[in-house]
Amino acid sequence: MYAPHTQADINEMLAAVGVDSLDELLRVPDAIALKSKLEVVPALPEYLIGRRFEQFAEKNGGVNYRSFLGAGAYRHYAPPAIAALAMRGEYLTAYTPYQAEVSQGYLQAIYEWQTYICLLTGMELANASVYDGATALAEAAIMALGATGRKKLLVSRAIHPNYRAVLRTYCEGLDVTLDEIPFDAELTTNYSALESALASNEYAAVAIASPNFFGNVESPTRDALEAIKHSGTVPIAVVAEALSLAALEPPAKWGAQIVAGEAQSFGVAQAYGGPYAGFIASTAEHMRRIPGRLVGKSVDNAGRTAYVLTLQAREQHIRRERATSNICTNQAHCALIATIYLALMGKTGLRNAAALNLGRSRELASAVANVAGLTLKSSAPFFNEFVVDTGRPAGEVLAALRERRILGGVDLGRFYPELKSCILMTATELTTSGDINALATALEEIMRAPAIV
Amino acid sequence: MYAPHTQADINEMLAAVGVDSLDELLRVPDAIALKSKLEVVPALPEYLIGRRFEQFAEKNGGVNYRSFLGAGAYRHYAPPAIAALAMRGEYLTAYTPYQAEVSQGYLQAIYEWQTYICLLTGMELANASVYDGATALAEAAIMALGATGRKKLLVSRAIHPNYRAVLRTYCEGLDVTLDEIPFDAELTTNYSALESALASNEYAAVAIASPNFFGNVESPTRDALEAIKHSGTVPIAVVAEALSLAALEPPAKWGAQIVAGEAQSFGVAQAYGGPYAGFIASTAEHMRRIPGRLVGKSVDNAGRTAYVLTLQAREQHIRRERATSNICTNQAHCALIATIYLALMGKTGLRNAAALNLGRSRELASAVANVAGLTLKSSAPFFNEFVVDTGRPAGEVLAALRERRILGGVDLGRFYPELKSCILMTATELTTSGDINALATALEEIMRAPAIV
Amino acid sequence: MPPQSSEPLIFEIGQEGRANRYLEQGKTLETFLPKTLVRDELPLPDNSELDVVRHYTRLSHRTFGIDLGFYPLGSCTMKYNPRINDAIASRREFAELHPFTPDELAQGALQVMYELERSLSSLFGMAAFSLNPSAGAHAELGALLIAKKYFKDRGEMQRDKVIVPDTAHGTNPASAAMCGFKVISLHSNERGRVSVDEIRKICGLDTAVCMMTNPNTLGLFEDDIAAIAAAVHEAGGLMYYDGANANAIMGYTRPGDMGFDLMHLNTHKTFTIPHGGGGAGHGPLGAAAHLVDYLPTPVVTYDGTAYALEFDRPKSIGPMRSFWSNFAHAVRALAYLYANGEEGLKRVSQLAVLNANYLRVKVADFLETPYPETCRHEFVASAQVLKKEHGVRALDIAKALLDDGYMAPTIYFPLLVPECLMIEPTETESKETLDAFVAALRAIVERAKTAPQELFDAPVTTPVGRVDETRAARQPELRWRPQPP
Amino acid sequence: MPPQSSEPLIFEIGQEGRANRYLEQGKTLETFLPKTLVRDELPLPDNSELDVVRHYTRLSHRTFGIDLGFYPLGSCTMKYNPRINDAIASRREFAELHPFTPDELAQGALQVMYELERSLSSLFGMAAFSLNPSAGAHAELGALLIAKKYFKDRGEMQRDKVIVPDTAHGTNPASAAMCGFKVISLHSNERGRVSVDEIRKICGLDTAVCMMTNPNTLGLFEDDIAAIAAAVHEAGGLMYYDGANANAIMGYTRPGDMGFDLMHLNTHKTFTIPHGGGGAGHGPLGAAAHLVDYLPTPVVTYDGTAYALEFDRPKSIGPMRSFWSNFAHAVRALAYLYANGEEGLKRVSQLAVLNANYLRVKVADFLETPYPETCRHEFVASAQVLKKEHGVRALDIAKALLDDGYMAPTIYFPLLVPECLMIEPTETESKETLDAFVAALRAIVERAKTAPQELFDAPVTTPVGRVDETRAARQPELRWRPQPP
Ligand SMILES: Cc1ncc(COP(=O)(O)O)c(C=O)c1O
Ligand SMILES: Cc1ncc(COP(=O)(O)O)c(C=O)c1O
Repeated sequence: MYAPHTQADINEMLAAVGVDSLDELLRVPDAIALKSKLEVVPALPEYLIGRRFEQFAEKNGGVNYRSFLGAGAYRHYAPPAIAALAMRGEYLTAYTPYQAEVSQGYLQAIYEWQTYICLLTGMELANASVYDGATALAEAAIMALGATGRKKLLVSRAIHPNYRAVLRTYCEGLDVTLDEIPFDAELTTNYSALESALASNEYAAVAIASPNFFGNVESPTRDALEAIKHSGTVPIAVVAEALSLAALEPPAKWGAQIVAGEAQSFGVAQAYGGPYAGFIASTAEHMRRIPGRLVGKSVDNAGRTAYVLTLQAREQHIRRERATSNICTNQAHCALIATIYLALMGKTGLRNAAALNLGRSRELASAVANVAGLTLKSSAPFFNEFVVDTGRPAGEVLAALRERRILGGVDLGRFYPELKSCILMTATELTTSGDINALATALEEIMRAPAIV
Repeated sequence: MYAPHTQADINEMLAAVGVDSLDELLRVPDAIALKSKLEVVPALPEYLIGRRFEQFAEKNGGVNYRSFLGAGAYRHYAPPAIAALAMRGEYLTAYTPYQAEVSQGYLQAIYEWQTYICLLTGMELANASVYDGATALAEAAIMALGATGRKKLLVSRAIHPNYRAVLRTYCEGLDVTLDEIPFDAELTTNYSALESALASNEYAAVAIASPNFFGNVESPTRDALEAIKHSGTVPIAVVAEALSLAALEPPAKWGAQIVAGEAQSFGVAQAYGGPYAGFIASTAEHMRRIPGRLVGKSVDNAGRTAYVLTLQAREQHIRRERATSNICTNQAHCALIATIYLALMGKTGLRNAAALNLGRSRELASAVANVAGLTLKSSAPFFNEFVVDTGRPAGEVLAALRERRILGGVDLGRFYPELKSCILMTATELTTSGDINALATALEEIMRAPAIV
Repeated sequence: MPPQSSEPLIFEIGQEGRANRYLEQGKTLETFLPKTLVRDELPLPDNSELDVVRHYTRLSHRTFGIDLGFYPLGSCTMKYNPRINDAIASRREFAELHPFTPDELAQGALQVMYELERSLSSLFGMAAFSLNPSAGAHAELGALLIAKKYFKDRGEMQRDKVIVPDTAHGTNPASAAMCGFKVISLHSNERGRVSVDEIRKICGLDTAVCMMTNPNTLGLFEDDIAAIAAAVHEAGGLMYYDGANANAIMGYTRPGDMGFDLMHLNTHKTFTIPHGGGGAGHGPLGAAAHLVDYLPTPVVTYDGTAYALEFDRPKSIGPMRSFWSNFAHAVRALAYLYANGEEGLKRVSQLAVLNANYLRVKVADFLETPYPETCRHEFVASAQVLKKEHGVRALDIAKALLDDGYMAPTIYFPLLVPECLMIEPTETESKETLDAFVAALRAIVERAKTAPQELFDAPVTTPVGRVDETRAARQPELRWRPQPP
Repeated sequence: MPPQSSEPLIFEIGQEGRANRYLEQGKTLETFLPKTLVRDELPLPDNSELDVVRHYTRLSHRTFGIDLGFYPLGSCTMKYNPRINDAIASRREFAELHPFTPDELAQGALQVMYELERSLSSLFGMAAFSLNPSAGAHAELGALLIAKKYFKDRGEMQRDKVIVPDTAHGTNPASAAMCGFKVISLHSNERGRVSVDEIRKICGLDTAVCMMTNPNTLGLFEDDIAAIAAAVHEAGGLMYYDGANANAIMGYTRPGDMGFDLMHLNTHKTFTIPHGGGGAGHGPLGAAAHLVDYLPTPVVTYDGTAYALEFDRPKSIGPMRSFWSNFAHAVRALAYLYANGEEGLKRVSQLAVLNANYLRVKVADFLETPYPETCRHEFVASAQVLKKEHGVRALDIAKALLDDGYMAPTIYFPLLVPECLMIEPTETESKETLDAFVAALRAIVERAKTAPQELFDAPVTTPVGRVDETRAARQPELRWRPQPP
């Protein structure tokens, strides 16, 4: 209950208020008063709460399997220094830094986060976070809709299916049409399809992910970029694996005006899906359309450097129905974690981590490709994940791996009917040669057996 | 390595110093220079250090057994709020608060610790901690030796054998004779033996533990107390299970002049034996003989309350060979943990925890006593541990329990040849009925089988 | 500690190559990628772990949280965040669980979500909750998407109005707008409440949703809520409950019983998820039986043997986020429910309301409280008179409180109260803390009369003085920039 | 944050019965114990978890640690404490392991101790280490007990003198006294070192042990150490190495090679165990082959298959503490060794010595450095001239440094240097930090000449000003007392 009241406190306070009982204070009209008993979990003393959750924890056997899962949530090394800092009570128990004078620390950290995102993406500005990568894409789309006044969106089908699904959810509210560009045999966006789609000049935005959902690095063609420019469409880059930004040309390089991304890779726990840290970065022209909090640098009344929430006229608490977004509570603490991660890793560490991801995933890819019956579906350059075709229902292969305490990857049939035989496999710097050998051996066995279907 | 130097830094600094190389700075005479390769564990990147220790951790299977171990190290509930506070970097990375002005927080916490120990033991003053319970006893004995000028010590044989062994180690240095008083059939100190021993007026101190090593509450007889007083012997109380202080009359009540104890029970991890927090409390007359740091309350230059290390003239850094003790680094951080534990538990929580220990251990005792072939060795009131006689080599019974993933307690034959068939069993508030039932069932099985020897 | 005059940015310290050895040394990027794809520069600083630890430790000393003092930020329910919840959420079996882990290997996580969902449904009288939305505003959006789809399914697409009282939080109208609804702003009556007559007047065939919070943001219970709901329902509209103030009602009434069809909770308010400097939050979205099928996906199911994530729900508005839920927060929220149980939650509301009323009567002694009646979990005071007579605004009072070691209340919200101070103590504060706060506030109000300039100059003991917000907005500097070499 | 003017004692807040619900409600004590045994009062405060969290969070804000700034406390090796070490030591398989766990169920813990012991033995040239002692002073005591027993076994009980240089730490003579040895204090020569001639002069049949640290506490390497050891050995005495300064020699020389028979390490110095506000430490005690059997028990053994605790060692001086070792610190120390390996440890010493020399030459610019030659990990400066000319003492400089956000160096030690400032930067500090410190110290020395009163008044930005130590000692108040009711 965590309330400190003794009975004496309560009596004294009731007397001060001038009522006789707590029930009197909380009374509601009889018609709506709660009469029934509830079905809430029972109260436990703290030590038994710990035990209860220990039981839950033990039922999450997946954490003890060798895992090649990725697909938007990545297992990267997070130095323990992150938690030692981020879990400090000052950070944990603060809220939105409305009172700048007693929030300089957090404000500065968010300013650093904004800067990190700018430096990584090559963009001009970035916000203080949105919910996650998928909502970042949706909010980026809203920015583009506002900027262009158009009512159609175009996205590559090689963008994370969950991100596209969320965008679709938002589009229902926005009364916006969402069209998709196919990917080609190499599992990269079909840029000629993109070109033709843009011919109509109707699209507010076109979104491309790199690395895309299949792990492949996208290289928009010159013609495609030309078509984007020509059609007045806002190019949005999606980055679901932020560590790739340490290795790959930043989205600014190919002309993205908005980058929507997910920073979970930067030290944020996988935690079965959240909380993570979405980010939005953009060129200067979109500054006043960007959703959510922005921290700016200013001075105090003595001229000292001071940080403060700024451009709040974009936000719901000022602008209400005319705000750029409804977002209020964001993912500040995850952004803080990511900021500390980036500070600890530094340029040198981050580039090395990216290189290790590249190396490990290639080691994995060749081990898997060596298994008779398995083929790599694409030869495009990839970051840390890639698609393996098993030539049989992927779910079957994954189930067999599971029996061997291996999570082999994501069954692409779940999202793409035409890829029912394919698995998305991921390796990070934490994937060991032991993991890879175990997987390869298991796959050898499994693939030797005839397919069930 | 954790050193931040870039090669450029090193070059610049070498130049400033005016030497050409690091080797030049560190050169030693050739005769003593290291020439061979060392056998030090290999360097690993941080993520592999974590994995290495994960391997070690997995080999400590004992933590997953049902445990009835106690005997000087206790499994009590430690609310997670303790670690959240005590592991804050300010506390963790400070050293002895020599500079009071920037150490007020830690100084105050230690002042609170001193007070808690006084309130719990009923004594007048307490120090900032010594290494652990055993060295507390040794240091208390040194206080008494100094106070009396005598060269003999008397201790109850019902004091923790490890404590007595440590005292013996110290006595070798001190050129002091150590005599022991036997315990009686009820496993409490034989007070008439104590009386007769004191007749000679030769002992500097007499030490009695309550609860004693067998878990029993000691009640010194009136005659014994009279004899102590009469002989000019300093009575030392030993408390190895500090939680008992929440339930039992404080040692001050029976006239102890010094209390030597172990505060591990107050939220400090068992950690295979350390670090723990020894404490020494005493009557006012022993103030200038107490070893180690003392925090006092004072004022600053503006008259504000301020805390500061005090009475340092007792200490080695001032008094060198005439100091009351050689202790320098103590167990401050464990004392901080204990202080926070006590603050969180409060009087109400602490007494309740003590009551639960009493209850659980009685539940355990009757379950065990119900097993045919097992008897409780004593009917004296106990706190949370007691002695069970198995009628056969205790080691055999414990080994059989181990096969059932149960750590049944401590084999008393290890310390007392006459108790080879006995086990010291402990239950705390964390012992469940499930644990007790499992133990009872296992013991039923084991005791049904004929003894091997 | 000596207050650090300032702390440089992380970008202003460090040296290239000052690397920490977290991982082994890999090969170069170019080993694996065509040179054209590899970025040639990455202008991030390299810092030693020590310097990073110092930097963020020092910044923490410049950050105020509940752990440092009373945080009466109205509408935000800044109650104590129990450390056990963090300890549990940090267990590796939760923290390292991948969202695509097959259900059978994530049964513990699913059970956590299921128990939380079932408990919330019972506690608030909803048929079911979705744990998908990431925060309150996100859930509002989800609810309005549900309403839109529901009306579409019923062929009532003309329902394009969302009624929002003027006491409502900005997220309510903003969420409505994101679904293309037109917002009808409703004036509160002199009792600070929505009047049934008004509602009856504006409700009609174009009414989609009426969004309300109860108690409202003035801390007042909308005692006509049943009649209001009936009126909206009669007109064919839906009732939405903004659960930001749920801390006031537990064990006494339920949104479901009040007539709400949809609702959200801010578990970061009512259920002690640490606010984390602005997030992450967690916004479970509840629905009455007729709308359950529309809830965002996935939903956790239990067939008596196993828990599962259900994605295939044809009527659902679809998913609202990358993955299932802010799961770590579901863990915390459930741990909090276990710490309370039904009786404990009722007690929470009782003592939250008691604390607020106690503060209210004490503060009324020296500050205007525009609604002088029993409040619920919070109340509003006004500095209108002080402003008129001494030029001292709510903002000045807020800044002066900072000097006394308190977080300021919410100010200038709700909008209808001029010079508003919105004060929510929560149940985890002791009478002593409230008394000390009252004394501090009383002294400030005194100083407002005798030495107003002192308040205009406040705060003076904080790491920086009053910050120039205008300059920040006029010349936006939103990031550090590398010096051109 | 506004600096809290003061924080009440935990005993001054709270209310009886304000209990946190950690455990279920048990029965009364009297249910289980005769009334006469039950204590009737227990005057401890009851506080809510929130109030406790606030209290110790606020106190932490009044506490300076390495994490907040440079901590050049000479002789204490205040280097960065890596967080991974704490994370590892907190694993439940270590933290919850009971000391009486049978060896076969604690193999991981034993392996940790064994690997640490073997590594230390190799690194410092000893035959074996005991991990039993709890800190440096404790190990010194153990070593002297060994010496005493050793000489007793050899029938040389007349050896009752322990030679201790005047640069030695106070624990050295104090430890000697605890074993009944007489302390012979040895003056350092003009080079700040022990001279072989002096040693030869005082060594004789009564010589038991010569205790030295190398480099000594002036930061100077005793280059005659081999000859000194030879002289002591020739006289039949033993050489003891105080390892507090081991951070200066790793990879270059070993106490074993210098001729020491016994030694201790302070892993809380050299191997980054957090100092924790004064402890707990960890003091492995090493012995050369002829003294290994005397080491305190237990000792960890390995037979090629399993690790074990060995208690039965007839020649041992016996155990020195309740249980085996400050084990959690053995975990940390080994983790640190893994972070470095042999090469890394050498680098540690190199950079520690580089940092000290760099500081030394910079400081020599404006402060007297009595031994103007290459130092090792630390060096001493003196404020003697400043005192003479301006009345400004080392203490005043120390206090002024606090105002600049630095911990003060060790002052007034070693005793032979008047107005001594003993400065040890450690290897984990960057050149930038050292440069900033030099600038701050230079400015203070300037102010000492131009505005000495400012330094007498320092510190002024800290939570309290200069504390009255005399009053504390004259009217000792060592505890809070309950008010009589
Ligand atoms: C009344 C009210 N409604 C809605 C919200 C929005 O919730 P969230 O910040 O979780 O998105 C808030 C939060 O501040 C609120 O106070
Ligand atoms: C030179 C020297 N020797 C011995 C010691 C004593 O070590 P400990 O404090 O670990 O007991 C110290 C510690 O301060 C020291 O600096």
